Amino acid sequence: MNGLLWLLVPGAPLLAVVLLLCAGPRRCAGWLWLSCLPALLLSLWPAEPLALPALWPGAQWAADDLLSRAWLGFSALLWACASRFAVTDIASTDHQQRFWLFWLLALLGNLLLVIAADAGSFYVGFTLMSLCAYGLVAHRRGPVPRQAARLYLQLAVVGEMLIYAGMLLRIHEAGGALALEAWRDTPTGAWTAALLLVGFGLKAGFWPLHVWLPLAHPAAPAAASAVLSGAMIKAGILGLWHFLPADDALLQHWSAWLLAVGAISALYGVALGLLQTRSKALLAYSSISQVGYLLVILALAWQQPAYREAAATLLALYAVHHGLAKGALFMGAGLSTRVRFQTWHWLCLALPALALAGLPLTSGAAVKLLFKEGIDAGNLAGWMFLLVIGSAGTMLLMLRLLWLMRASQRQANLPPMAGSQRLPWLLLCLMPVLLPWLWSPLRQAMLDSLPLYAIWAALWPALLALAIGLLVWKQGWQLPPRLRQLPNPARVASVRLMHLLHWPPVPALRKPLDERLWRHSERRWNRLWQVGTVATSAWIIVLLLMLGWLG
Amino acid sequence: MSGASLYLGLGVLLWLLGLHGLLRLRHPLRRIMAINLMGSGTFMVMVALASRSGHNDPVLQALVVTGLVVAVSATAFALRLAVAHQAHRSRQRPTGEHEE
Amino acid sequence: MPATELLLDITLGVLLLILAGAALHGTRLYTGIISFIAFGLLLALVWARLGAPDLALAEAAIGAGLTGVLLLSALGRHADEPAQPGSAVRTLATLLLGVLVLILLLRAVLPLAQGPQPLPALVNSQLEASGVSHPVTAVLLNFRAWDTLLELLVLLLAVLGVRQLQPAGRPRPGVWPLLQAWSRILAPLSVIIGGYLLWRGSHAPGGAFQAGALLAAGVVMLRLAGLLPLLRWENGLLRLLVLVGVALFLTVAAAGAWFGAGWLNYPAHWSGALIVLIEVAATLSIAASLSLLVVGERQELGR
Amino acid sequence: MNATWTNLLPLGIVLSSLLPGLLIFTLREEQTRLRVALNLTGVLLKLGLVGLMLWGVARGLEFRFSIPFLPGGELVLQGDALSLQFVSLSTVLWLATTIYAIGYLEDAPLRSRFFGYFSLCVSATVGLALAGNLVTFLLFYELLTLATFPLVVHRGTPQALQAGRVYLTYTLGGGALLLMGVALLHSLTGSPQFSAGGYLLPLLETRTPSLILAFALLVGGLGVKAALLPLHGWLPQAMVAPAPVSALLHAVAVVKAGAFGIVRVVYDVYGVEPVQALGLHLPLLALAAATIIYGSLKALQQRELKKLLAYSTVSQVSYITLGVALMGPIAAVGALAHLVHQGLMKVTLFYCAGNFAETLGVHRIREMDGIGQRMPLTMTAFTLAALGMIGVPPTAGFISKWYLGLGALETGQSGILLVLVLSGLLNAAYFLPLIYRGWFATPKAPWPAAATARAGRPGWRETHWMLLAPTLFTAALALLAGILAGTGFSPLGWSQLIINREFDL
Amino acid sequence: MTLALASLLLPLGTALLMLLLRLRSGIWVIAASLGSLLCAGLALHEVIEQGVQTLAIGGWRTPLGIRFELSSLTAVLLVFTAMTHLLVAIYAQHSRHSHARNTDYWPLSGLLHASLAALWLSRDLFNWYVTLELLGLVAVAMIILSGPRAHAPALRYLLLSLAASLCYLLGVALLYGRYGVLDLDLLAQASEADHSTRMALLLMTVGLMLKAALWPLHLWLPAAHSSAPTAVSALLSALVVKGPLFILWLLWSRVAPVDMTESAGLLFALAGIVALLAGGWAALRTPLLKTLVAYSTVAQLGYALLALGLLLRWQQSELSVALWLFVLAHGLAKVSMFLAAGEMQATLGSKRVASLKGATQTMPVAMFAFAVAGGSLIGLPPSGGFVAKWVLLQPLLLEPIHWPWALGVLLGTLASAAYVFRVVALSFDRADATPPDYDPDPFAQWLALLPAIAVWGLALFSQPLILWLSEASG
Repeated sequence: MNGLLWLLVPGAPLLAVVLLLCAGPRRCAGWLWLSCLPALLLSLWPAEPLALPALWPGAQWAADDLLSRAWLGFSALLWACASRFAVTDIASTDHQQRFWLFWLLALLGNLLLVIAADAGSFYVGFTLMSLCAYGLVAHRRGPVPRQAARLYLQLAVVGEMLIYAGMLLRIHEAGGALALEAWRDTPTGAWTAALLLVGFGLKAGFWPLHVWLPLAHPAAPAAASAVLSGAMIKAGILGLWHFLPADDALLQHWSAWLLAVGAISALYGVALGLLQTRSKALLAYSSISQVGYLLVILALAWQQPAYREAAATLLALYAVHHGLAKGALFMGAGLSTRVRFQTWHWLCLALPALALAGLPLTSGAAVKLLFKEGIDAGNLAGWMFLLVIGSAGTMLLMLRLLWLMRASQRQANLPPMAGSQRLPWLLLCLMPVLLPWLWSPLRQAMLDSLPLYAIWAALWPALLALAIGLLVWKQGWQLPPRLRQLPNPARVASVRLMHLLHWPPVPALRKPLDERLWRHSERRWNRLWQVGTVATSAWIIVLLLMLGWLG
Repeated sequence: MSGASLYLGLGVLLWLLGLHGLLRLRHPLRRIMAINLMGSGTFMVMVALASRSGHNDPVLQALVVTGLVVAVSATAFALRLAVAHQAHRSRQRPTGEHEE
Repeated sequence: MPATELLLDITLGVLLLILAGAALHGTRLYTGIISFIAFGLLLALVWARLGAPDLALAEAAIGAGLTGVLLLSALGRHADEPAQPGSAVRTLATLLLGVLVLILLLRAVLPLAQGPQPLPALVNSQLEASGVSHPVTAVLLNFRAWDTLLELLVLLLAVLGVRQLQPAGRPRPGVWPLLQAWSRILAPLSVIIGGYLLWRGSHAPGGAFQAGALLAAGVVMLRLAGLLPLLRWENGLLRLLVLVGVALFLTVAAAGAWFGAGWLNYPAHWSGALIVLIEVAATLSIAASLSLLVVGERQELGR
Repeated sequence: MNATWTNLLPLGIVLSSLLPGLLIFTLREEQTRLRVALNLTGVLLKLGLVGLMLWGVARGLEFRFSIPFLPGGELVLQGDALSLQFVSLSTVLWLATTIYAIGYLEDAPLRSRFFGYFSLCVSATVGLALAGNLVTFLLFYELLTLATFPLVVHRGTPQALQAGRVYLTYTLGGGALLLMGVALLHSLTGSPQFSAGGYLLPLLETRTPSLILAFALLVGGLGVKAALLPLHGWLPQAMVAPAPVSALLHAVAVVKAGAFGIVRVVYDVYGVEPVQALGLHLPLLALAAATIIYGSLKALQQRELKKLLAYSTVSQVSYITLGVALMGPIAAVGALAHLVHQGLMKVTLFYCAGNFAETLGVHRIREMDGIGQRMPLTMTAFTLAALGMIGVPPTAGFISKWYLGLGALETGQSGILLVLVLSGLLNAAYFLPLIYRGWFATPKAPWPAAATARAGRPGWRETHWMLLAPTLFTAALALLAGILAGTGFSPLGWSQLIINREFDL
Repeated sequence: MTLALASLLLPLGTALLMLLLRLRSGIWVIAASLGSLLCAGLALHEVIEQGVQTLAIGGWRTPLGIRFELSSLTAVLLVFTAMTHLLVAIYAQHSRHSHARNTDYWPLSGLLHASLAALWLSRDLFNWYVTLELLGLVAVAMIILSGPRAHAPALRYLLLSLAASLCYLLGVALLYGRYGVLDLDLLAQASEADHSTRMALLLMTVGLMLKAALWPLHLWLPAAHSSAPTAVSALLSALVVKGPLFILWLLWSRVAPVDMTESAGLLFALAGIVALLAGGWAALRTPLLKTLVAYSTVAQLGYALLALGLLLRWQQSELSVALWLFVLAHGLAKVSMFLAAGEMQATLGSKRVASLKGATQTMPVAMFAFAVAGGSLIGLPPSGGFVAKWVLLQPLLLEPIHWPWALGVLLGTLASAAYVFRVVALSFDRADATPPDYDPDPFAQWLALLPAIAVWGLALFSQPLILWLSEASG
């Protein structure tokens, strides 16, 4: 198919921007989701790679492997659903045009980075997405969103700069080559790898670079949280995948540490998530936990170059699974505070939650199986129990989520759900169940997870978690207040940084020159010369004549 | 010591005396006299040089004549200027202007 | 050199120095001026002593005459200066510096008592061609005539300069009868002597300047005695008198250039006559200018 | 020299603004139409001529005009690729700024004088760009100082005068240093034409101290205008000038003249090899890096919008110096591209600041809260340019930083990468709050109603169209220069061409 | 040679005729200056064609007679003198504020012109003495044209000028006593480095420096030049002080024995640097406008002194090109500056620099003239001052050992920039503009601008000029 079709991917959001500016948000907001359509279609029927010499150097767009296509597809789907969902979500707020502008630009960036086949395009898309997401996080008024958005932006900018540096180093290492293809086999330096890991890590939000996530998600509108958590933070993982080489001694060396970070991140997210009292904060921690798994996959791929093919598939599946499920959950969390849930709403909501916990017949079970294979492939059998703990933890987390959402339903006078939100949300909720049937790679994995031993292996941690949950509920255990109000050093640091940057101007150093004294001495000096011009000149003549003694 | 040398020295001495007057004296008339002394000293040096080897040097004497005319013209001008300045000052004095 | 002459020279020198010192440092300005006039007279003697009678004549007419009148009349305008408290340090410093410079200058001057003198011989050898027989006049009006022309311009400029001062109308003192009587005798005398000097100039000491100075002295005397009518600057005659010397000189020079002989180059046989002509004109101009310089008032010089 | 059109074209380009400028001086204040007509005629004529020359140079034609001047140093105007880059920038921005200034100064006093000097200023800039040897360069460099001074003090207020004095103190001092440097080189070899690779290589062994001193003098002299670290003091003060002047000063005329001069000196007078052999690039590099950081730090402390922009200029212009001092082809491309990019972005920022001040009376950063609702288009332009300054893709600034960073790595100066990152962070630290205030903060007080004719509704009529159109034009250019960097006529593409010729790649 | 003489005689004859016939109109002087300019130009052409020419006045060869020499430098100086006079005369004729009406300004300026021409042409030590006296007297006479207020500075100037003449004359007497000749070339052939010669040169130098107002003997100049009428100030600063400088240059570069010139050169050069700085500083601080311009003359003469000193120290004759370029450029620039300053001072009704506030608005052309002329003084390209500085800098910069001198030039440049732009910056003060007392006269302002344009035009003409000057000094 004609490569020029790729131009539609960023072109459609741009067109939407123009429409928005011309017609205003009230008239066209409902149709903006259509701008994801070209990307969705192209993910299904990809076009030929497109080189664009007129743009920034090396620009080249394509999506020809599974990973890219899957990524493009789920991103487009998630964004489309979220777009539709957001129309109602933000209908009552001010500055809708601003919101939609940032929304579309972030969408543009996200899609662009997915179809990028060169570093420049990736960076362009990545930055556009990162910075425009600020507008989404900061959409609501009030100090809390402002602080959250500020921290987000500070870290995003730092991340940008680190990626910028890492990217340049990488280009240099690759001898000026810009195509991501070429980088796969170029060995990396320690600095490059570190810069990229931290830079992308700040976006991806694995421990310990997660600090912005728990603040930003509750602050943003539900639709924004959905895309932020579902699509955007994964861009960091994608970046690491693309930017760092496949088979590299250094990364192999580091992979043990990365595995550890991933594991900590997975457990940390669960642990902290359980302490949250707001559903969206809990989901944010859950994202941290899930990104930890993604990092583990990356580390495995680096550790076992032979495993890379499988890892790519796993990465694609996991991203799709988590992105869609997390999107649905965030929307649900947002809805739970606004509208009255019916029973079937709860059922729908349970689907993605359970999928995340890895229940059979969902995409969760499929990816968990593949994940185990990966761990096996890495000869890391000892890590298996961590997986079990993680699985149980996730289940607990989901239980607490549902419980929290239920708690938020207690307030009176909640309106019924609007029709315009119902459809996209439902679509996303059903995806974890539907997708394994629709999509062949996932279907295979799901089918593989159906044998009994596998079901049991997937189920018993969940049941354990269920038991614990029941126990807690029955006992009526409450969170200790100390744990409820954990200090947030990141927020404090962010505010400090702002104050530091608004340092008052240093008063100009000006030496107090005593004008009068100066004038006085000058006048005396002048008088010395001026009084008696004739006499002074005559004196000077005499003195000059004394020069005769010199010769 | 010959007469010429004597007058040469005298001329130099007069010249210096004039210069000395210029740097020590304030009154315009005295200064003009001092300058005339310098002139006389110079002319004396020239005339002494003209007469040094017995027969007179007409060129030097002619130069002195010219110099003398120049000197007297300038002196006269200076004196008139000094007088005019003095007159102006005495007219200005009541208003408190003071120069040099 | 005979000792008597040396003694005379030394006496003259010491006298000159004393008078010069008195002129500068005399307690009263009047004393100073009188000393200065005496100094001028004595100087004329020295010039004569040094074999420069032309100069002696000029000095006598100027130093004693014109400058004296000028200084005395200026004195009437000036208050006596306030006594200056002489600082001992400054005096000492002046003295020291003076001695040092004096030594320098003496070291430079004294060796010159025996220097080369190529020019006198040259002048003598060319005297024939100059048209006059007195070497000083030959130098002044032929060999270095350009100097003399410019010198006349200097004189003219002095007059013009004084003209710019817009001299105040001086209250004319009552005429002094004795002066009037004397001037009746002296003025014609000065004219006669002046004429004589002028004529003499071509072959003996004397010449345009000396004659002019004497004439001017006569005019000044007559003027002071109130015997001379006012000549106004508006009057063309006065201007012509002042300018005629330079103008004639220039005309001759330009004519020389025009008719081929060259700038300031007198035609061979005319040189004597031309020089006399120029001298007459110059004498008139000098006399007019000097007298204007000394006694010119607003009426004569005003705009 | 026979007068073919290729010989006369450089002169024509200089005269096309000089003559209208001189004519404008003679106009009376109320002859507005004639003045505008003269201005626009000059601009369009120049644009046409520059276009012609661009066409010619791309085809390899030679443009050279010369008349005798000093012994060993003619007055030479020549059009090569490098000079055309600067000429084009000046001409395009002159067009925009002229329109802007006409709108800005509507009904202001002394417009004839203003536009007269304005045209002189551009003539001097263009002459400086076209200068074919150091003597000619010096000449136009000094003329530029003189022509800008009346613009800086145009308001005639005590602050303006103070700024003018400071400006003169610095620039004349710099001019004197430059004069010394040029004279020093001239005493060694005369002033031959600029040529790729320089002409001082033969003297490298015998005249080392002279060459080092001359370099120091030249860079010192040019550094004043390029606002290198100890010599930058005039720039923040000069911002009291009217907005179009600041725009021109910061974007094209003055600071760029300095930076362009450094490019010329390093590449076309000394040449890369001698500079490296003498080790002169390292101090220059350190200086540029220090200036970049220092300017950003100072900008961070400012409370006034234009002052902040001024310090930002201090920082940004040194990118060019930095790129030059890196001494590699990639960095040089970055430097040359930044010459244009920075011009486009900074001119936009100053236009915006002028629009804010002129329409709403906003001068201080504090007062910018919520301005995006009242003047969305201006604020959009501001945002684009500010992001470009930070180096956010896909704006023009990103392309510069990309090439500069790569160039630093190429030449082994990895530390410079740190400087770039730090500077990017600092730029973000002072620009992002502005953008935040403009878009997200709530205004402290309602905006003044349509008190003046210029204050209209948000949107196309948010301010006088002559103020808005140039702003949007340059902002669009700044964006396009980044997005379409790969095309041949983009600043990047043209810089690549220059450097290919320069480094003989 | 005839042409050069005509260039001398035309103004002289005109002046005498004007006196005789009581003509009061400046047209005559303008015509004479124009004629003189034409003759001088033709003379220059002649010299370039035929080389140096000499004239023995009256047909008497040296050592007996006086010799005129017409080199290309002399011819250039004649042209310069005539041109300056022409420009000033046109201004004086048209300006309401020149003191030229109903005074002897016109004949005096003619005499000044003639005296200068005589000085440039002459090569005789004693003849120079007479021309110097002429210059001094004419200068004083012209200064007092502005009325009784100028009497005090004029008197000081006259006294010092006389004293200086007598210093010079004593030196001439010593040289004559030592060598028996007065002609420059003959002296140059004969001179030896003994004590008498040294003292003679020292005496003459002191006298000439005093007359040329070279530091440290400049004290009389600011008061004298600033109290003169505008047109006179212009002439004095542009021309009169250059006469003694010419003699000084010839004396030291031709007559002085080589081993003396080196040490003297050092002193001259040092004095030049000090003059640049001290003059510049004084100009920067003075509250009066014309005094500022006058101090700038002191400072600018420092360049000439520096060039002279270095020329003597290193025996590099190309530096004399710089010297004379400085003289020419400074002359024209200073004319413009004084005319503009005088015109503004008279129109705005105050002598103070501070009264120029807003002058760019009230008197734009005059202020422009001031600035443009100032640009040449600073040495901004492409002005005459720039070319001069350039030529001066070339040998200074060539050898690292000479660099400290270049530093001096740099400081001098900065100093002159400081005082010029002190005025220029003030004139842009629109907030508190001084209202003019009279209607500004645009035509007079344009006339003040003419010399400034000429000095910038000089730069474009610099190549042949440098050639001629270097021929004269080589």
